[in-house]
Amino acid sequence: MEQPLLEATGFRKSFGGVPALRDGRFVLHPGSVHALCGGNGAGKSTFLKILMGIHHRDAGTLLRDGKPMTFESPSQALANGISIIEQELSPVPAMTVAENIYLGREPVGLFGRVRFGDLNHMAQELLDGFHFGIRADSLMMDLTVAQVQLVEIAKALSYDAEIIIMDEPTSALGEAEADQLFAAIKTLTARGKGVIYVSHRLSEIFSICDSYTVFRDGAFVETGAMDTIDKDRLIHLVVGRPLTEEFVKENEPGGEEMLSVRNLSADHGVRDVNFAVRRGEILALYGLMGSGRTEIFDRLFGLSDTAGGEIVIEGTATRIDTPNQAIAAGLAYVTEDRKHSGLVLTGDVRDNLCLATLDRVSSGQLMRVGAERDAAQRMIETLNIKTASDKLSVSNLSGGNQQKVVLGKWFLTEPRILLLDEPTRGVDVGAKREIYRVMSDFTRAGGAVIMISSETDEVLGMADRAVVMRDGRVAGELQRAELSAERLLHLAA
Amino acid sequence: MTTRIGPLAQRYGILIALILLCVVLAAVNENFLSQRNIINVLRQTSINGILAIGMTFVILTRGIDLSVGSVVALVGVVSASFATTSTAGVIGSPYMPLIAVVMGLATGTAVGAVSGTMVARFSVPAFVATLGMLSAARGLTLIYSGGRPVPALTDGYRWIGTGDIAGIPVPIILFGLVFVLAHFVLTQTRFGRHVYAVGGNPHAAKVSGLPVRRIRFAVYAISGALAGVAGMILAGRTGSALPQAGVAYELDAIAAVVIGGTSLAGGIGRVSGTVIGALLIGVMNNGLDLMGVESYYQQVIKGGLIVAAVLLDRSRKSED
Amino acid sequence: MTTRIGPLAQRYGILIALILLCVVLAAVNENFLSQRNIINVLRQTSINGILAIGMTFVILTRGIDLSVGSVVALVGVVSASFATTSTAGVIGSPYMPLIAVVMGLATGTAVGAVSGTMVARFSVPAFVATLGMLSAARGLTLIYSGGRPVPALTDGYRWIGTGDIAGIPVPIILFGLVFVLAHFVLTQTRFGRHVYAVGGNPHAAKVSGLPVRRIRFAVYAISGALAGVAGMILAGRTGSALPQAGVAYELDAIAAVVIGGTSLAGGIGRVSGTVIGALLIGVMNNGLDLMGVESYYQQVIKGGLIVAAVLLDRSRKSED
Amino acid sequence: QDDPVKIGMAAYGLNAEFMQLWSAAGEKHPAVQSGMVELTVFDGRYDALVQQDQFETMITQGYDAIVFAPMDVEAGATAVQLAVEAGIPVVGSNARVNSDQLTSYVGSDDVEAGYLEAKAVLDKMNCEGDVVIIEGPIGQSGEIQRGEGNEKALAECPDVEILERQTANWSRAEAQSLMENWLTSHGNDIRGVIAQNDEMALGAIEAIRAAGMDVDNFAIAGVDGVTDALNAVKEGRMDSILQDGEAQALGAIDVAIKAVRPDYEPMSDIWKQYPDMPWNGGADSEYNVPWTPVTAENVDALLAARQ
Ligand SMILES: Nc1ncnc2c1ncn2[C@@H]1O[C@H](COP(=O)(O)OP(=O)(O)OP(=O)(O)O)[C@@H](O)[C@H]1O
Ligand SMILES: Nc1ncnc2c1ncn2[C@@H]1O[C@H](COP(=O)(O)OP(=O)(O)OP(=O)(O)O)[C@@H](O)[C@H]1O
Ligand SMILES: [Mg+2]
Ligand SMILES: [Mg+2]
Repeated sequence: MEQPLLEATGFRKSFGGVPALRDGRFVLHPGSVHALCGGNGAGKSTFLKILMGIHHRDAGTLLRDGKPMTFESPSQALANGISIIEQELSPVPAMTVAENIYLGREPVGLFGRVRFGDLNHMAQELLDGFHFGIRADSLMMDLTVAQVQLVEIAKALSYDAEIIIMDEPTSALGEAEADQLFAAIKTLTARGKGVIYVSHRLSEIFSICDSYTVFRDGAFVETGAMDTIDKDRLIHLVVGRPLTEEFVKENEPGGEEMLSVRNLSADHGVRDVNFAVRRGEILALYGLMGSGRTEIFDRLFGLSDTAGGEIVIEGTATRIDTPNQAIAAGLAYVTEDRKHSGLVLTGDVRDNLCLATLDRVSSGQLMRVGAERDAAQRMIETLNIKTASDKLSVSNLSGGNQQKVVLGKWFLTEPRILLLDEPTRGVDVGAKREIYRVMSDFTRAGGAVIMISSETDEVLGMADRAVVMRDGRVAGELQRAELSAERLLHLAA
Repeated sequence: MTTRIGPLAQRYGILIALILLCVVLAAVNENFLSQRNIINVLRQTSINGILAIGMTFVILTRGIDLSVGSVVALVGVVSASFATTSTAGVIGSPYMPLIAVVMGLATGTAVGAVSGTMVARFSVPAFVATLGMLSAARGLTLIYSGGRPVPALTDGYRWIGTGDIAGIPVPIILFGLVFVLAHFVLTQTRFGRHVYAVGGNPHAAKVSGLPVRRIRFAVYAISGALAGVAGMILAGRTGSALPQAGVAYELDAIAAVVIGGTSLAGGIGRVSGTVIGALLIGVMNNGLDLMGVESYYQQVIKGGLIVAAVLLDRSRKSED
Repeated sequence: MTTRIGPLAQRYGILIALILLCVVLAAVNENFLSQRNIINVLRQTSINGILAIGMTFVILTRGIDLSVGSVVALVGVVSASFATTSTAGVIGSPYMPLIAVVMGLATGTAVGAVSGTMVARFSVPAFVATLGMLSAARGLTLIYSGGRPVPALTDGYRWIGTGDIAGIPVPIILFGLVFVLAHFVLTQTRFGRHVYAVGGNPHAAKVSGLPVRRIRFAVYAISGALAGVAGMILAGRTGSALPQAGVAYELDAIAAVVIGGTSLAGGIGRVSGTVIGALLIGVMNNGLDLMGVESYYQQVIKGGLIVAAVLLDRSRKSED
Repeated sequence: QDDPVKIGMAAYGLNAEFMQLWSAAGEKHPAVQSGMVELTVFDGRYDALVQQDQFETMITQGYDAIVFAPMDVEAGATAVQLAVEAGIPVVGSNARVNSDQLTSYVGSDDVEAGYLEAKAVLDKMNCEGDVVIIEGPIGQSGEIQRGEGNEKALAECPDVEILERQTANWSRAEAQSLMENWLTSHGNDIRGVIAQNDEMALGAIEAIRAAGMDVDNFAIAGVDGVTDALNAVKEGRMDSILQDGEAQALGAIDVAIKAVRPDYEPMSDIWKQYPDMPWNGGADSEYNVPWTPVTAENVDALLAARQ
């Protein structure tokens, strides 16, 4: 058999005495896309960060092209032909797209002067090559989360590395953009490069990967070729127990309108939006990247600079200019960018879970620490958040578990209307099911959910109805019976 | 549980540095551990300690308050002007010290509130807003006092700086009270939680429905009020309120906060750390004086010690 | 695209404040716009301006350099000691000023390098590391000079502070050169862009393979070197190197940077803003003196003006 | 008749009482009151360079004369040179500057003050026991010269030992902490405190009281005669040597006017107050304003003058 590009055995890593990775093993062959699977907190990102020289392993050996190696820093990994798309997006906000992509590799001329013309040109060509539709000279801080992710993809590919690590590269992407990535991956493997691919979207794994490795609780479980395994068994390996159904949907929409919007306008060109959601209903807001769905949620939650249109909640016209008013009106909003607007990364799990419900776990100003702890514990159990303790800093949680903390924070407010923007982003199959269960129970108990999702499966599986957005306007509406992937895409594009 | 070791070392790293310094000083100078000297150190630390506790609130929200030194002076002259033996004669009542104290607290809080408004309401960067206040409050102090000390304070007022209760000097008692109260507020109250959240991620705090502006405003008011307390202690201690008092106190206060492990980036820290930081600075000053180190060398040694203490603390932290 | 308006206003907001201030001063005082006064303002601004430009590098990486004032004094006495009329007599050569300048630059850079090492290599918070250096460098200055000014500098050396080229005073020329160079480095060179990256997102910088530590180190060395330049201008201007020179200069330098729109959170800002910020402070000081405003009121007005200028710079993004 | 004479008063810093009295005296000069002189006070903000900048401003503004209390002995010389080159006479006041271009200097001899205050302390101690010295900011002319005077007096009492000497930067609060710490390390051995200004002496007194000791057991002296010190002298806690800053300012203004208007006769009454300091046609290169030791007898009069 040919020489593997990379062979890792016995990787171990613990943080402050808590093991994150106990036995990481992985073999990557040239020309293959190798899936690294595992539940939230299984140690995938930790493992990949060690490969990249971001973390230092406590034990284990790494062979690169058969030669033992240890990377002290990412620059050494880069020098050895490894590049990474990290799970947590990490742009330099005040710099341009081109500068971000070629950071550290800028073309220079006389006196160390950066040749910006060439730089922009190179970057634009790269982006256009993937049909990403992003201008190379725009500032990173003006991009949406999805666009930032595309830039990071372009950046990782631009290194022309032998090994490309992709840690949930599509978590913020729509399907159209994801397809661009898959096409790029095919070209890479055709040229003999290896890709390590992490995703919680199993359909992706089955369509593009050719082998898999599963970690569970920080340890290697199994590896094999993709065509020797089916979905149910993979789920079983990841979750550790068989899981029969992916979705849980037991709600029945009622007749009464809980929230309706009339002629709503929002930032960035969203206007004339009309829709309603009924008691007990799960309404999907579907659309392509940049169609304005997030802007509508921001408007509903008082985070928008534009305030046109009318919002009616349970029959009462309600003015919402601040999140406080929105919360008082019974809304809760799980935002799409958990780092920016979801989590207080300096705080611990308990702080974050209780952040929006502090008045309920305190008497007057005095915190009731017991109540705080109980509330946090309840959510940790309900959502199966993997954390050493509720006093652990959220920044130390795995990405999926961070997402669960954001969800938990809003569930604790006991809202009547839930706004969910990509709620299962980065969440493993087991936990997704927990989230679907909560959504189902919540609507059954008389709540209403509006959900933005770029995963068609999720829309098909959970929604009672879908409102499809295109270019800031409502393009159409589909009842559950009419829902299909083709129809959704047709309306959206 | 083993998980507690990391945070534990992190929490006590700087305390170890403090203890180490004390052990060395005790070995070198027999007076260092005398009751009298311990009281001296605590009393000398009280002013910077109280300022630093107020500063901790501000820094926890990602802010900074450069005006505390000027506020110390302003509060000093304003409150003292209600407590000179001559005014006391005029308004002549046993409540005078009380009125003076109320005026002092009100002045400090008001100045803090102005800074807080600029930062919270008008989004002026905290550095600029409080630098402006540093200059303006000093100017007001000089105008109010005509550049002269407000002298001859009544004994009732001076008690704040020189009195004692059961043998413990009042400044130390106030320092202790402020510490306990601040610790309680930050760890046990809803407002305290808000302060940490606003500093950790203002945007997330806003989305979660917290009154971000009001919290920002409040921390400057708190810092101003505590600078007021410090100003009255100082006036009481020195016997008259000097308009030139408090110059550059902000640096020592911020230093205590940062040495105590609070992050200038906001959201992380505790007042217990700040108190240890302030004590470290106080012990250092006291120890070097006790040992009679020449002043030029004192400055070099102080610079080195500050860094060494923090190095000792940081070296216990895990990798980046 | 409408998105571009923001940055544009952001770039010129503070400039408008400066121009407004100048217009008002010109209307009130006929001498303000005289050539002589303009030269005065620029010369007076040059020291703070040069310090602030060095500070900009540091703040762009999320750091801070509190030691610049002390470095000004240290470099002053060290370099001047090679350029007194007496030493010149001893070593007696026309190259003496050159040697003095080299010694000065070397001293400044070395001090900056020590701070840089502490921050970059040992992860000491910049505030603590440079506060330590503030104290230590001042102590070293006093030790080196015995606390006395180094007097009677040679004319060759004094030229740095008092000379001119084609009628333009040397300090102004140096200020201009430093500005142009710094602007070029930050906007055009790879190193400059890396400074922004390290400040904007240190993690991304590290993962992209940038030598984060080396860059952090370098900005402190730059700040030290520029503090050295400022120190020599100061010594040249005053005609003798004063060990107590430069006290509290760090505040003015940081103020210029922040007023100029550079974010203390790193990654955002430009030296042109810093220069405008420094000019604003310089014009304010000059204008108030020119109008003979009473000192106490000056302090109040200055505080207000600083805040007002930044308020006028409306386009700054609010944090939340 | 003529335009008023424009005089700039360059104080090294106005935040503390002494310079405040000095500059306020200038405003009260009869020639200023009568409108013959237009006086502007500049605050040097304790920075020699700022003072130099202000000289440049005064030159731009066409001032006729400058009264100068310099922050620094050496650096002040450059400022003087700038003004003199622009044809503006400079009269030194209160603090010395190492320049031969001054029109004149109206001040008091700090060496003498240092001698007098130390002598007061030593006399009270009968030349027995040990002392501490609290110094001004190292390198400032006041610290250097008063220190010289201190040494001279101490040389007359060879048995007296100096236990500690340290700067408290003219600051009462700093001196207080310093003294508290010294009382800990030396206990009752300290018999005398020689503070180079009143503020620091007052700080030492507070430290002694805070330590629960009797101030009467210490011989303490300062220099300047600030108001708090006058009160302390009145209560018998310390000695002070009054530096007549007002006379320094008034005299310097007289000399400055004379330099601009050759036919001017002095208008302030300090020349009568101090017969030891004759006007001599305003031509002397140095006027030495005498020190006045503050005593139980003259303290009430001095305090009354402060109101
Ligand atoms: N810096 C850290 N400090 C402490 N614990 C950490 C740290 N980083 C990760 N962990 C812990 O290590 C475990 C593995 O985390 P990791 O990020 O590797 O999971 P993952 O498999 O990538 O999960 P996900 O699918 O949610 O991204 C988690 O329990 C996490 O809490
Ligand atoms: N900060 C910004 N500056 C400029 N344009 C923006 C900004 N944020 C969003 N936009 C633009 O507003 C439009 C709507 O964006 P929005 O984020 O609401 O889309 P979305 O449907 O939620 O898509 P996504 O899948 O990216 O979240 C897009 O065209 C986007 O490019
Ligand atoms: Mg992960
Ligand atoms: Mg979106």
